[in-house]
Amino acid sequence: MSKIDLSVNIGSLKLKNPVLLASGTVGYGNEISQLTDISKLGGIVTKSLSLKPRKGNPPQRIVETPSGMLNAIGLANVGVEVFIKEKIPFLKELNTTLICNIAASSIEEYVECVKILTSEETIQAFEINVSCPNVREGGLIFGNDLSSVGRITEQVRAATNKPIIIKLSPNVPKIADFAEIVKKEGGDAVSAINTLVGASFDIYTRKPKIKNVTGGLSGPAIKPVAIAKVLEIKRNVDIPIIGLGGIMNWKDAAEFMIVGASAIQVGTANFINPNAGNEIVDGLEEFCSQQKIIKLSEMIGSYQI
Amino acid sequence: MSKIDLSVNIGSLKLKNPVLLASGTVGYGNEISQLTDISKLGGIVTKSLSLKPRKGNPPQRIVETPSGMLNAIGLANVGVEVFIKEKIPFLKELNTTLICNIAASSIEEYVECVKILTSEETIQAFEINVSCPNVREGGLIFGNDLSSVGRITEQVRAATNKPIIIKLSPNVPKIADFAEIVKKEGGDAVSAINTLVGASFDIYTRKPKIKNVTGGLSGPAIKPVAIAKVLEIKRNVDIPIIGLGGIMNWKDAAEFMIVGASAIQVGTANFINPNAGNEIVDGLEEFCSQQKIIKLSEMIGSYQI
Amino acid sequence: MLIEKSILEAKRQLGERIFQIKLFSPRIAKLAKPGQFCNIKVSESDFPLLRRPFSISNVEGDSIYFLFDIHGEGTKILSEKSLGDELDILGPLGNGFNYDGDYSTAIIVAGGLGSAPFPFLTSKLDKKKVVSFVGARNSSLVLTEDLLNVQAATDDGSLGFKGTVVELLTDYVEKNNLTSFRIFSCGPNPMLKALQQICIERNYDCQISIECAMACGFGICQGCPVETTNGEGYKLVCKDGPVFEAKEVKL
Amino acid sequence: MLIEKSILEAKRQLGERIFQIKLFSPRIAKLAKPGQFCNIKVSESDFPLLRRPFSISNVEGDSIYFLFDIHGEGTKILSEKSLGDELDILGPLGNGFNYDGDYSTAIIVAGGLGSAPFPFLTSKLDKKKVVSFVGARNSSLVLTEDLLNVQAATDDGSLGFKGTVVELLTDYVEKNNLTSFRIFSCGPNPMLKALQQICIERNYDCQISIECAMACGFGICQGCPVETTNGEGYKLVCKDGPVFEAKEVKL
Ligand SMILES: Cc1cc2nc3c(=O)[nH]c(=O)nc-3n(C[C@H](O)[C@H](O)[C@H](O)COP(=O)(O)OP(=O)(O)OC[C@H]3O[C@@H](n4cnc5c(N)ncnc54)[C@H](O)[C@@H]3O)c2cc1C
Ligand SMILES: Cc1cc2nc3c(=O)[nH]c(=O)nc-3n(C[C@H](O)[C@H](O)[C@H](O)COP(=O)(O)OP(=O)(O)OC[C@H]3O[C@@H](n4cnc5c(N)ncnc54)[C@H](O)[C@@H]3O)c2cc1C
Ligand SMILES: Cc1cc2nc3c(=O)[nH]c(=O)nc-3n(C[C@H](O)[C@H](O)[C@H](O)COP(=O)(O)O)c2cc1C
Ligand SMILES: Cc1cc2nc3c(=O)[nH]c(=O)nc-3n(C[C@H](O)[C@H](O)[C@H](O)COP(=O)(O)O)c2cc1C
Ligand code: FES
Ligand code: FES
Repeated sequence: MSKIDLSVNIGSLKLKNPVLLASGTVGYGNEISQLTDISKLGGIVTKSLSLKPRKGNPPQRIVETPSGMLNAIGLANVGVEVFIKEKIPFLKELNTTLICNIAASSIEEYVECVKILTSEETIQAFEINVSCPNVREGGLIFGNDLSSVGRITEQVRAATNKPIIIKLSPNVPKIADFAEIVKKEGGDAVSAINTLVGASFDIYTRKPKIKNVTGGLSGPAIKPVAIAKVLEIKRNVDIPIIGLGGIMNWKDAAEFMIVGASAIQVGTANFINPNAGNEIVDGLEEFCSQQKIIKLSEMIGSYQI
Repeated sequence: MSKIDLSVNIGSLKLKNPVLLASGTVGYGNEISQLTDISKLGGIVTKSLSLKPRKGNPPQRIVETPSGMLNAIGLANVGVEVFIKEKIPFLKELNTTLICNIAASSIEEYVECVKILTSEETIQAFEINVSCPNVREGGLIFGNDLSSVGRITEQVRAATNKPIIIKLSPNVPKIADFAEIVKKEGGDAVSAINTLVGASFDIYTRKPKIKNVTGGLSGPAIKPVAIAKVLEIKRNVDIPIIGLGGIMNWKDAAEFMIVGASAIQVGTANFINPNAGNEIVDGLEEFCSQQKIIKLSEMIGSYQI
Repeated sequence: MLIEKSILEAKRQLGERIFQIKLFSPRIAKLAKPGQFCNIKVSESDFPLLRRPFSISNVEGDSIYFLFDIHGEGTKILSEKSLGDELDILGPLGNGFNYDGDYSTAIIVAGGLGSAPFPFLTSKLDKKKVVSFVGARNSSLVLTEDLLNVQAATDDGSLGFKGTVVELLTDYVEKNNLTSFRIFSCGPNPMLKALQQICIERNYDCQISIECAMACGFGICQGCPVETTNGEGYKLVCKDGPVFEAKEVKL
Repeated sequence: MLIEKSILEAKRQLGERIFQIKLFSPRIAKLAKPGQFCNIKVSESDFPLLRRPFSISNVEGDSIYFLFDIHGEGTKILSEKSLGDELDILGPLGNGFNYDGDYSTAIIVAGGLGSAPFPFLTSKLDKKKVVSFVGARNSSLVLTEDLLNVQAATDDGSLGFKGTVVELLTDYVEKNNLTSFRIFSCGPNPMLKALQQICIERNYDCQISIECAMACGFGICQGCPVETTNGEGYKLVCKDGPVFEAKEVKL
């Protein structure tokens, strides 16, 4: 089995394998590293950072739904400064590719965060979260507005030489248009998808189960939507795609690669099986060897329609 | 229990209770009537009709997904003429409110269908399906395009005096905008939601599991999305809403009513439990009696945020 | 067609992953005809979401039998049921085999789990001569219980003829110069295709029972089309089938 | 903290919907401290999706005990496990009770299933005088096994004192003029709130174990915040708790 080449490229970013852990589902790596071998992964994406610390939303923040969960964490994070001081030293030791995810309330804040962090050697790429329901500009969610996504990409591009991945919202009718503008404005890749907007109510109290009222739907329930979105981008735009949404095992990961993902991220699955990422790496390797595939990257976009 | 008033109004359409069976999930009523008492329901919505018969998509048309299913039936239907001749006589005997769902490939076709059918006494309202992924105008899906939805509503409105319900697509960032335009153009109500676009691939053949490549995701998986969409409409637009998406039992139905649905539709659940609609009627009645609610309609939009 | 809560009366393991279950289901038993199927809810929860279709394998008084193998999650759950458990069964569904007529030999051609519907059919064929050709990948997958005059074929030759049941069948018909016979078949698509081709070429009287993904199983979802050869579009496997004349449908 | 596949060694039904299970889980047993919990995968499939958190009720050699009631789908599945079944357990999680110190009486205050963590804690309190106040809606829900010096309270008076455990507790402290004691509590939120208020008013030394919806159980999802009283924002119930000083958090 050892002859199989699992490496993939996301633009200029070379990953030893396509398996990343998704933002907001691994914290800053310290807890999960007690339960899995992070160095075996393609990389990890840290929890969305904002310029200043955010305490996040009041409880209840999560609720289980059929084959999924809703969350409205509210981007609770330590802020850029504490991140550099307290989290980077640990992350440096992990021996894996570190992608730093940024969320902000204004274009200036995105740029500022990236400018500060770009000098950190440990960080190998930025993932720009334009698709969190709590981040607004002029009342419009960034991620659902083409020109906002274009401008963010353009200005973040100007602020760093490191690869930029824009994490797209699935709550739009044509996600390929967003991938197109990311490409045009110099983004290196897109991640698809972030969570779908959802809600859940208690019929006895008539209150929302999540204090924030709406939350983001993740988990296996959304996988078919995510697969359709990745495929849509792949068929329309020539840009590397990082696929995610409901990946629980290597079969799901392979499905994303077949429809066009150059790499994949494991999100909600980490909560249930913190070792899922490692198992996916092994599963993909095994699958390649069964299918006589010597370079895993051959699988990318190899769908037969 | 018999004192509880279960009736609800959708504009001028009065239903004896809010439980309808959804379009495409009851055919024309004949098969399911062998397994459940349709006369006990608020009504049924027939499979989308087009002017001419459509044979539908080639197999495979459906696939199960986590807590859901994808379908790409392709609007297989008998066409308006056969419907009137062969289906209406049976539907007339069902002793329930009949809502006729129309799907078309052009605005003219919608209008034509409605004009022909409006003289059928048995039909008490029209549900206009602008949200099926197979119905296009100039390459754009009607349901994701505000002005198309506006024009369809306006012209269908001019073609009939019967209540018009526009069935909205969930694949848009702001569904309330669509409800707004429906209201403005004289629509009586909206149904939310139709299916989400999804896909699923076989990792061994690398082919889509559904021949049409993408399909519509339905079932419990999409309930949180549907709840969020209904709530969004309720909070922004003053128009009656028919809620659907993943309703399996009376609790789900109650949740939809609490967030703002005046009536609800049971879709995928019919395939698993053809008697689900009746059980929901009973469950809602029982719930009212426990909660000391004497008019079920009080529950509509009674959320506590 | 009706829904009946049916108690599991017996369960037998016939192979590593193959099970036979017996359910107390008097109302469905009374209506059932060979070749029909039931759509079974394998769990009480919403997981897995859809029912699972299974041929009625046999009927004995108030009880019905099913024969199945562990395929995925649904059949795994089914295999783990205990005696006394209640299953929610929708059936009988579809049209069964048409075995009336004055042919003299009934030929059963079954591949793998395709044997499932034939014990029931065989029990109704008491006025005919019956021969059964049963094939599978290897001997452990050949299911012959309650079938008559069985000849086996296996891909690996581990039991009976090394080759396909379709070869066995053609051989048999030719060697015996059969003229008055009807073929009843069920099994994997490649087998049915091979059979279909031969039956069309030679104008054999042949009925095939086909499978496909189903949601409802009784005609309301339009999810189970099969293309007809007459160019008139699709029929529904669940409602118009699952048994079709071999020449009637495109596989 | 680690994941251990643990075999179900024993299962006892303690009430209509209440179960105690014993699992062979030597590695978690070795690490466990009273007040910690485990996050249990109740099925092999992806349904239900999330693990379910349960307090470690006791540790006996290589085995750990849990005590639970059937609440929804997850606990129903758990209650249906058979001896020999394997469960996937993540633990031990969180910080347990801090029972060191030179208070002389340990007072346990438990409501309903809130009794769960106390057999284990009690077993470690051998140097202290222990009194336990256990309450529930009615007598069938009062769980006192492996607790010491129990006084019960029920809402309906069907066992012990008719009223709440918090009333019992304050009574006891006053009547006995207790000064050197520590309270350990676990139970439904309304009970904890009442207790918290009294402990703050009277400056009682009190630790409470709280519950909330959890996804991961070990600090990576940020899904389980509890507001702190010092105005510094939120702590995580799973990682910083589930045991907190009563005055530290807003319920
Ligand atoms: C009319 C009919 C009769 C059948 N009779 C038998 C029988 O007697 N014994 C037996 O072992 N099996 C029979 N099958 C096949 C059986 O239904 C499947 O093996 C079963 O659904 C697998 O379920 P699972 O959850 O274990 O597998 P999974 O693969 O986890 O899930 C099966 C899913 O795939 C879908 N699917 C896709 N293709 C097919 C297909 N060709 N057939 C069925 N489902 C498909 C199903 O709808 C279901 O949602 C029959 C199928 C049909 C349509
Ligand atoms: C630290 C901790 C320790 C616990 N210890 C025990 C114990 O020892 N014995 C016992 O019987 N129960 C205990 N519980 C509660 C137990 O976890 C729930 O009863 C169980 O999750 C219910 O699962 P279900 O699938 O049966 O119920 P369902 O209602 O179907 O699903 C429960 C879902 O609701 C969520 N949820 C919402 N609010 C809560 C809440 N307050 N607590 C837990 N889950 C919630 C869960 O995350 C889960 O997704 C504990 C909970 C926590 C957080
Ligand atoms: C609890 C939780 C917190 C999340 N936080 C973030 C975040 O901070 N930034 C971000 O870009 N995505 C965040 N996400 C979204 C995930 O990274 C991912 O896009 C989404 O969950 C879909 O993948 P999954 O189904 O595998 O979880 C979060 C998801 C969950 C469940
Ligand atoms: C098999 C299938 C066929 C459908 N056909 C139609 C249709 O013809 N017209 C329509 O408006 N909606 C159609 N729908 C959508 C449903 O009416 C409903 O909007 C959707 O399935 C969500 O509800 P559910 O989750 O309860 O199924 C179909 C859904 C399914 C599953
Ligand atoms: S399975 Fe639904 S129509 Fe055949
Ligand atoms: S449950 Fe995930 S951080 Fe506490």
